[in-house]
Amino acid sequence: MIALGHYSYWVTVLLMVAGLYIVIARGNLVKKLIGLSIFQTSVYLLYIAPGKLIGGTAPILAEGYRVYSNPLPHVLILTAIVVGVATLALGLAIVVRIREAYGSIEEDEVLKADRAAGKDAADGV
Amino acid sequence: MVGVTLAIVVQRNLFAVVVLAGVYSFLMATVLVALDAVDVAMTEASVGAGISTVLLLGALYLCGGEEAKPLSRPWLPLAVTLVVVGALVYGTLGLPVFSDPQAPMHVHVAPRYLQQALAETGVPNVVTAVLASYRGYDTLGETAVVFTAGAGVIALLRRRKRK
Amino acid sequence: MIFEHLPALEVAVPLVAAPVTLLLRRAAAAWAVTVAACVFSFVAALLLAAAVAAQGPISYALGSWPPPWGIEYRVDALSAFVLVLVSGMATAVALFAWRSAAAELPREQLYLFYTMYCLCVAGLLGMTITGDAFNLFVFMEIASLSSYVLIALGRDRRALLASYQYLILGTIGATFYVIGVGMLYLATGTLNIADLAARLPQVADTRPVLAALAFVTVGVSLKLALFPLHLWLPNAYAYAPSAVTAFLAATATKVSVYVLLRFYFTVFGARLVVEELPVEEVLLVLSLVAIATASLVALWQADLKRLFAYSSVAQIGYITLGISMASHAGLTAAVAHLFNHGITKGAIFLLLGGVALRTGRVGFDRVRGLGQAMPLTSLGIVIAGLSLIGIPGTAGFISKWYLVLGAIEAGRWWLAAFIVATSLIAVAYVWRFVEAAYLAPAGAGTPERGEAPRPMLVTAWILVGACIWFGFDTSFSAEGARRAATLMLGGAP
Amino acid sequence: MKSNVILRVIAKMLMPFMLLFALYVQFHGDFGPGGGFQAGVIGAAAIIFYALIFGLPAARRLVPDRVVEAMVGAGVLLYAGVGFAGIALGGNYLDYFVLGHDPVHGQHRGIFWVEAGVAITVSGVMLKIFYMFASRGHGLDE
Repeated sequence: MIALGHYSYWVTVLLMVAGLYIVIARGNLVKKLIGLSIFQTSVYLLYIAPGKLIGGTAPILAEGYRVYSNPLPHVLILTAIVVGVATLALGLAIVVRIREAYGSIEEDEVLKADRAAGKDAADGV
Repeated sequence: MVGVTLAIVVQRNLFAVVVLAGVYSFLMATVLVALDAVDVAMTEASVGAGISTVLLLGALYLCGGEEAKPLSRPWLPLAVTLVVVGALVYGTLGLPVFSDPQAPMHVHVAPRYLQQALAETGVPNVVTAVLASYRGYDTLGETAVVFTAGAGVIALLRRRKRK
Repeated sequence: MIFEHLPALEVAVPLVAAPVTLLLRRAAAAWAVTVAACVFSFVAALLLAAAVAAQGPISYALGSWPPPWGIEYRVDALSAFVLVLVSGMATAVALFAWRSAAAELPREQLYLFYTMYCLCVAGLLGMTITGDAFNLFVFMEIASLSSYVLIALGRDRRALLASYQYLILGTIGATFYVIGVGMLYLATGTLNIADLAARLPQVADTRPVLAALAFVTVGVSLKLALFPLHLWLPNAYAYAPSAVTAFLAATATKVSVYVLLRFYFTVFGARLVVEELPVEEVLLVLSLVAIATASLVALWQADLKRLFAYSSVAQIGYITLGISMASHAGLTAAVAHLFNHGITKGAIFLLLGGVALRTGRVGFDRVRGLGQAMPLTSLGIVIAGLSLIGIPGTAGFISKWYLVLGAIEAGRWWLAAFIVATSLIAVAYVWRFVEAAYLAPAGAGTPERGEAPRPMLVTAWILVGACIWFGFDTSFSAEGARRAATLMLGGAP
Repeated sequence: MKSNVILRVIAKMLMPFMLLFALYVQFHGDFGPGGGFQAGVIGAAAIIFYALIFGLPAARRLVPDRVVEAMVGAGVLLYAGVGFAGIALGGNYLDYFVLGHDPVHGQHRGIFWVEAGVAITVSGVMLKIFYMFASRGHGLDE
């Protein structure tokens, strides 16, 4: 029963770590950002799933309904979604600039380019 | 949804990943409707599947769409994520079970919104009432976040005049 | 009448200044608006601090909705103290940026720099003053997003990568924080910090609360660059524009420390954190490792900005060390060091900004003979460096004194010895600068004789003066810190 | 895509409906799902759609950069301005009760203007970001 009652949490946890794994393990800068947004998206479920009451309805007051799901998490998550897309937009803008400056969006290649440039600078002085 | 996520993890063609991410967002929106969060679902569908996909495709157009190489050292990230799984499972096990009307979140703070919002604000959609009035300051902050992103993208991508 | 609204205006004015600068589209006008907003916030913060000292905590209900239903702004001894630091540094750096940013940024982007700067100030102030855990997240994101942009505006292309890495780690940190707050909400049903504090004891020791503590700790530690989560910081500081480095070093990590303090001692309560969990032991070990390694790494840096960035990681270690003591002296040391290190590092990075303006880079090869070329700047760096070490007569001494006192009080002599010993490493890296600037002959990269532009020099020297002033007059810094410590440990402020 | 007559005609027909739908979402937010944020996104999507069919320059003629940039700032100013209005009329910051002749009416008015501010900033930002990304590839920046 406990396992069943917490089913919604398990799904959340799985999505969350899949996103987190992409962020940490992947070297491609765009893919990292996608992983990051999956990680953020999964948090939505953590907030919203517990707010649902079986037999309840969406929190729009109307005649004939008595049980509503909890509106507060909805509000918080609306804000979180907006924050998520704002982060994504900024991240992509930075990636575009990185691509223009380095010609690559693979993390290790960019780092390699930096190291090479650093050596040149050191030799030059 | 879990399947789509795993596909995103293994797929290396970034265009496919972006499309999968869009699919993921739509599935998420469906789940949210099932959970009675219609406002959130609507936002997630338009933002996750709409705006994000457009942005990602735009960025890929500028950056090229193939992920270069497979993982090199997967063990450290795997270890980190496993620790996080542990902490999450540990924490969530103590949370109230699904749809428990006696859970603290249902008996404190939120009831006032449901009972009083119509009388106090005249708005039957409680989500709107809380968003714009009770927690209106959060929404001002949220608008400022959007503004930050917009002004930030202008600052980063405005083409400099070459000297 | 305006006075009672100061808590809201403190944040709202810089927040409104941001779109105004965007619409003005002129760098000079944007700068004027920014300075005006920062000065307003600084004055408001001083008034609030005075009011709090006189009559106790102030609560302000935004939208007139009573907490916990609405969002509350709450000013107490601790947050007022941090507000003064943040808004004061914001004012100093804004004055400084007039010449510095103009020299380092392309003209078309200059007004946007001020837009971002206003947002960053508003975000940090909002994080400090809010009494609502979720509102804190929103303002954290305003501050973070704007600081990513500010860092990416650096001239070096490596600034872009530094900013990207900070964005990834910062977002993970913020998401961890949201997870933590979510668990607290599910366990208690409220988001208001005071309400959380009141309701948590009933559910303390349950799994969600402990997990929430872990997530909030890790999330905030990413932001405050606690070892080993500091990896984003050196690059971000090294490649950001000078004014940005100075502002972020003086305020951003400090506000994160504040958030940690707030959660440990107000929300979770000292009893849960200190007595029942090994949080203090973990924090102690991490702080010691941070101080030792970061100080040593700093010794080998070829670039002065990177050197002082690593030194920041070490200094944050001192602050968390104070927190880990969880005693009155330890907390006083932590809060006082937060303030003293803020002004010290602010002064150093501002002066380095002046050097960068004249030499292009701040590598050690460029500062040889700087004592001759830029005597006032060099002298300022040395004085601030002394404060960093903790020489008596400087601000840094006061906080280290309390730290040693806390260690001795707890009967940990070895810890007191450790603090003194690691300060010697700071002597070594400050000496490296002295050696290069005063003892080495001028090299190829040394600039012609001539100081940085006067407005920059004057603002930087105001902070250098503050380093000395607060070394003698401790009525604000140490007294404020002591009151904040009393408040955190549950006494009357 | 620019040459396809069917697409162009359908796009022209759809545009007003999309914008109308955005307005519906905006003003119906009190009663059903929706609100300023969603309306802003849909409104921006309509223009983005237009840009995809008719090309970026056409969209920029329809909604010039300057207007978009002004929208980005104006929305936040409007929202924060409502907050200051609350203070000016004797309430707290963002206090809507004092905005109308009776509290509920004041709430209505406050929520209306606040949602309008959100919609303006959101649509402006989304559109601006799209412009920035799209023009980056063509070298068509201002």
